[in-house]
Amino acid sequence: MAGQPGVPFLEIEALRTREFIPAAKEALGDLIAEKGQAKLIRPVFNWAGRNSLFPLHWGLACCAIEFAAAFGARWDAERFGIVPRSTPRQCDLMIVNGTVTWKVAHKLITLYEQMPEPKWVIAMGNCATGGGPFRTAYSVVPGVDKLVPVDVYIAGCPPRPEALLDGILRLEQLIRERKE
Amino acid sequence: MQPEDLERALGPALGPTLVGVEPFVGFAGRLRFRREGALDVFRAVHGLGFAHLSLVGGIDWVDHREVFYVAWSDDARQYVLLSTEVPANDAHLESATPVWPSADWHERETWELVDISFDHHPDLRHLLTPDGYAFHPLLRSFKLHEPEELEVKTRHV
Amino acid sequence: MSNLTLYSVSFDLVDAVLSAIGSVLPAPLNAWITNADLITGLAVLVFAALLLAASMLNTIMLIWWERKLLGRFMDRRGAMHVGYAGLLQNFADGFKLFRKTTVRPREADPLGFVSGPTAYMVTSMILFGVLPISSGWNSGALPLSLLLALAIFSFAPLFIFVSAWSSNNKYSLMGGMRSAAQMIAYEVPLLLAVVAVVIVSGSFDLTTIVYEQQNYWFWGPLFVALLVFVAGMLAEMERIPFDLPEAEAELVEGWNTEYGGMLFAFFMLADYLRALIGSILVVLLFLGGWTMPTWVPSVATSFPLAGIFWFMLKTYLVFAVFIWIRASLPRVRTDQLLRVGWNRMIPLSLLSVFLAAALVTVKCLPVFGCVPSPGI
Amino acid sequence: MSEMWINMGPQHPMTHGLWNLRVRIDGEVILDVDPEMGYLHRGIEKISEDRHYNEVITLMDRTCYVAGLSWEHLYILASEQALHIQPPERAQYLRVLCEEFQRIASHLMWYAAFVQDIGLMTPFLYGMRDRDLILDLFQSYTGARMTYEYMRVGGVRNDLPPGFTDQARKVLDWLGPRFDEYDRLCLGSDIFHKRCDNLGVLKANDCVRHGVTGPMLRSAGLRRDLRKDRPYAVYDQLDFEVARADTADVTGRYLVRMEEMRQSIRILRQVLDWLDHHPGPVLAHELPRWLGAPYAPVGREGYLLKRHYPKGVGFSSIEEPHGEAQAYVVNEGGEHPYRVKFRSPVFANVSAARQYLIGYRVADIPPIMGSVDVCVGEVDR
Repeated sequence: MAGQPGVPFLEIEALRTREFIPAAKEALGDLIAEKGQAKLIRPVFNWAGRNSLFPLHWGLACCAIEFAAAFGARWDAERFGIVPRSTPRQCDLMIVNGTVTWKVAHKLITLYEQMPEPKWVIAMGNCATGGGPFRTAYSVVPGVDKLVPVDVYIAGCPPRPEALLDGILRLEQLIRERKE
Repeated sequence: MQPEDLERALGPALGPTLVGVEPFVGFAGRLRFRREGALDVFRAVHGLGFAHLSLVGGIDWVDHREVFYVAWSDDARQYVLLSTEVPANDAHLESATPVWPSADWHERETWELVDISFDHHPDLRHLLTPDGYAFHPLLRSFKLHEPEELEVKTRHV
Repeated sequence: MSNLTLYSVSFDLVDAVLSAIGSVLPAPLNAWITNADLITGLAVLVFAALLLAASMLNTIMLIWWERKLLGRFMDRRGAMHVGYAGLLQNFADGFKLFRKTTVRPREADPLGFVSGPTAYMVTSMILFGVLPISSGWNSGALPLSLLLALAIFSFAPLFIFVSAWSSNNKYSLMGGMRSAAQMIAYEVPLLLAVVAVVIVSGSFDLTTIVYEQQNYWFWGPLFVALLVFVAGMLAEMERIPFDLPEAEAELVEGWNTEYGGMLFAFFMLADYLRALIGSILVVLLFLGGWTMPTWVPSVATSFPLAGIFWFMLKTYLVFAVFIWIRASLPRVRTDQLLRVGWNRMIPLSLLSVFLAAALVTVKCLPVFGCVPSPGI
Repeated sequence: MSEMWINMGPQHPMTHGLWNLRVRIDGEVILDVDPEMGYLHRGIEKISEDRHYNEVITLMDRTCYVAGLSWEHLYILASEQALHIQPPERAQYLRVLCEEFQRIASHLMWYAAFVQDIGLMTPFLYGMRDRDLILDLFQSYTGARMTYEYMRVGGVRNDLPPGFTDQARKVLDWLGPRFDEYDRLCLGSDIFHKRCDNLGVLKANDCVRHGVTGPMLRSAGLRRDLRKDRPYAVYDQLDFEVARADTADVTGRYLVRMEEMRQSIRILRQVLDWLDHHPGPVLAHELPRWLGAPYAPVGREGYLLKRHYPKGVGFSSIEEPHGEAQAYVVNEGGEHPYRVKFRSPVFANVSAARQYLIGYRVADIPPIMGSVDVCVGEVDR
């Protein structure tokens, strides 16, 4: 029996080796990809992913105050399932809410890399988009898209909480339309 | 407290270190001194009751640099402005931290931004700019980016 | 229909399905498939699956309940756009976390990093087999079910510490340390408070304890024990004001700083599983379980599954009190927590044991009229 | 556990901004701290040298983003002194109106953040909710929630809209009882006192030595408030008390800020009454057109010509919500200020961190730093 061709998905020999788990993963993955994923699983995960965006809880500058206001009683971003988490490991979304300086740039990149895939970035406000009023300054990164890929830009200095919520909803739209 | 009072109180003790006391709006006076006896000036002014140092700043006048100190007295309810000049090619001064510990961070900032070094400062490190930052942005010779120039520079990054 | 039990339901279900399959099969197969042993075996599996599903569903509902109620306390609405009134929000969170990459830091210990959260959740889920939900709705009569429940419940600090240690993160380490210290400190008063209940009811069996409360619930005569138990439970569940192991302000997320994806979902779920178990234990030990006082009209207690209905209602109300506490109290500090634990809680719990013993001795409950204490 | 360094920041829930507190701990006890600033250093002082006097106001809002109007006021006072311009009286009352409303808004923001630091989450929502009411008022006459650009050298940009004073009084009527509610929520809780009493103690003597000002100084027992000691604008015509506490700890700072908000309400009522009865211009008449333009000009083309003003040095010092802020503006006769130097109260308050953090526990860092009310924007500038 061992090594006989024709056994579906797995070589029996592989069962005895350490290759079993990767092989099984691959086989199951193929199975799901062929049958289920396109029709059933992917829409469910897509729905889940876009409806539960956990942004990173940090404040860079002025926009952080409006970011906080969006979680206040009047705007209550939690209505959309947006809950800020303090550690990047549990986040899907990095909202760059303020001016990015060169001093903080590598920390921002580290935080971005610490976030598990899939992840998104929103550049909130003019500073994160393009440097804003500090564009000419010696210490300011003119736009966070020089450091990390940005999915949604929100204009405003600072954008109102409604604008932030709108940006997040637009991101949800982007995720909905995403083709992998 | 008036400028004359300041001069009367400080003049004999400080001698040539004290250049003069001018009036300044809303202040007890603007006291100019020579940098050689800076620590004596600080001690004397502190002795007059100006125990609270609010501000240390530097100005680059291209040929020389000015350091100014603002101190507050709780008894007189007044500020005093101290200022001294250091040559641009040899910009250093005695630190005020032994007299006013609050000068610590202000002097660090002045050192990194205006390039005025403070002798005997306990901890002269970069505060606002990253470690190893080689420029002193608040010097007049340091030019900001022009917006157009920035556009060209960053377009292909 | 009030004699429905979880086991009978699963047995009937399996029986019905297998009979239906058997009826279209030829005779020998039919006899084999409707074999009593097979039905019993499958019924046990279905029983376990139902229990698991019910506990998970309740846990997720508990999270929803907390988010909505907390929102109301804070003058806002909480989750409301995913599903009706945000009911599907937690399912979305769960699916999303399931899909996320689980990042394991390079310096983390692979075995502890994965096994810690898993064991934490598994031990929390085992408890649902032990706790009776209503008469007959548990895995059977265990004479020491209370002891078993508390024993399994107190496994948690070990696994939290293992996962905190193996994350190789300073914040996690501190959170794990705090968690271990806190849970061990509050284990003692918790158990002593339970001893008071055991003295009065005369049994370690949760079902018996509930039936002992048919005349009067224990919260009145054993009020001190209730206070100690709730405080200890808050500490065990790591909720405000005793949530210092995951104190967000100073320790980022405490012992789950390095966890993301599915392992973080395990932590989250296990936390709320434990919260649910805590609320259930309060209801079982002090609030009469699924029984209702005699003055309640019988129409309210005799409809099908009335026991479960009242039991879950009480559980959610008890949890609402925990949420209320969370919305209105700040967090204490580790040393204060430990000092309160050792210096106040243990004397108080000893007092409650003493009171319980006195109650049993005089065989009389002054507050509630002289009802003879049962079981003695 | 042996000694170790932990970094609290730049992304940490305690920091409320972008800075890093390096802490050396032994178990849970703090042995040494080293605040690391500069993550938000945007070079505002340098950009100001490249900008027009009225254009700098834009930067002032962003310097301290929770107290934008106070910083505008600070800069405006210094530049008016440097340019020798006297604003009309109504403009000064309007500035006081702005500043006191801003003080309440800033303290509410502090309240929201501080109480969340000790684990009580509900007040965050309450603080933000009530702060939004004040931001609505700001929005009605400046047009923006946070970045106002309302004050001008020589006055303010525009007068109040009709019906503003009644609306403002309504907000004040709502806010007064709310402060009592906050007090019940915090001071009524034993845990709050357990967490905050005798914490982060900084005695008056040390405050003065290390340049600490504002509520931290007043909580140590010193009755020092620039609005009383060195009245600017029209504060000498207004009746109010200086809030003060004697405990020098976190609870004291809480009490001082709460009392300051109540005093601000008292000041605001007087200001609103005055504004009702004294209409008048809000921008100085003798301004040249380029300074008196009611709206900030867009683009740089209008400023190609050199204007010459007599040289001067301006210094101003105001009681900002966080403490004593100072501005030093040097006018060398050009169209731009030659040098602008700001003194941020939080800068000095944070620089004394060693004095009030060492010896406490890790869990005490969030309440202590919360009571300092760190606004990184004005520290780093």
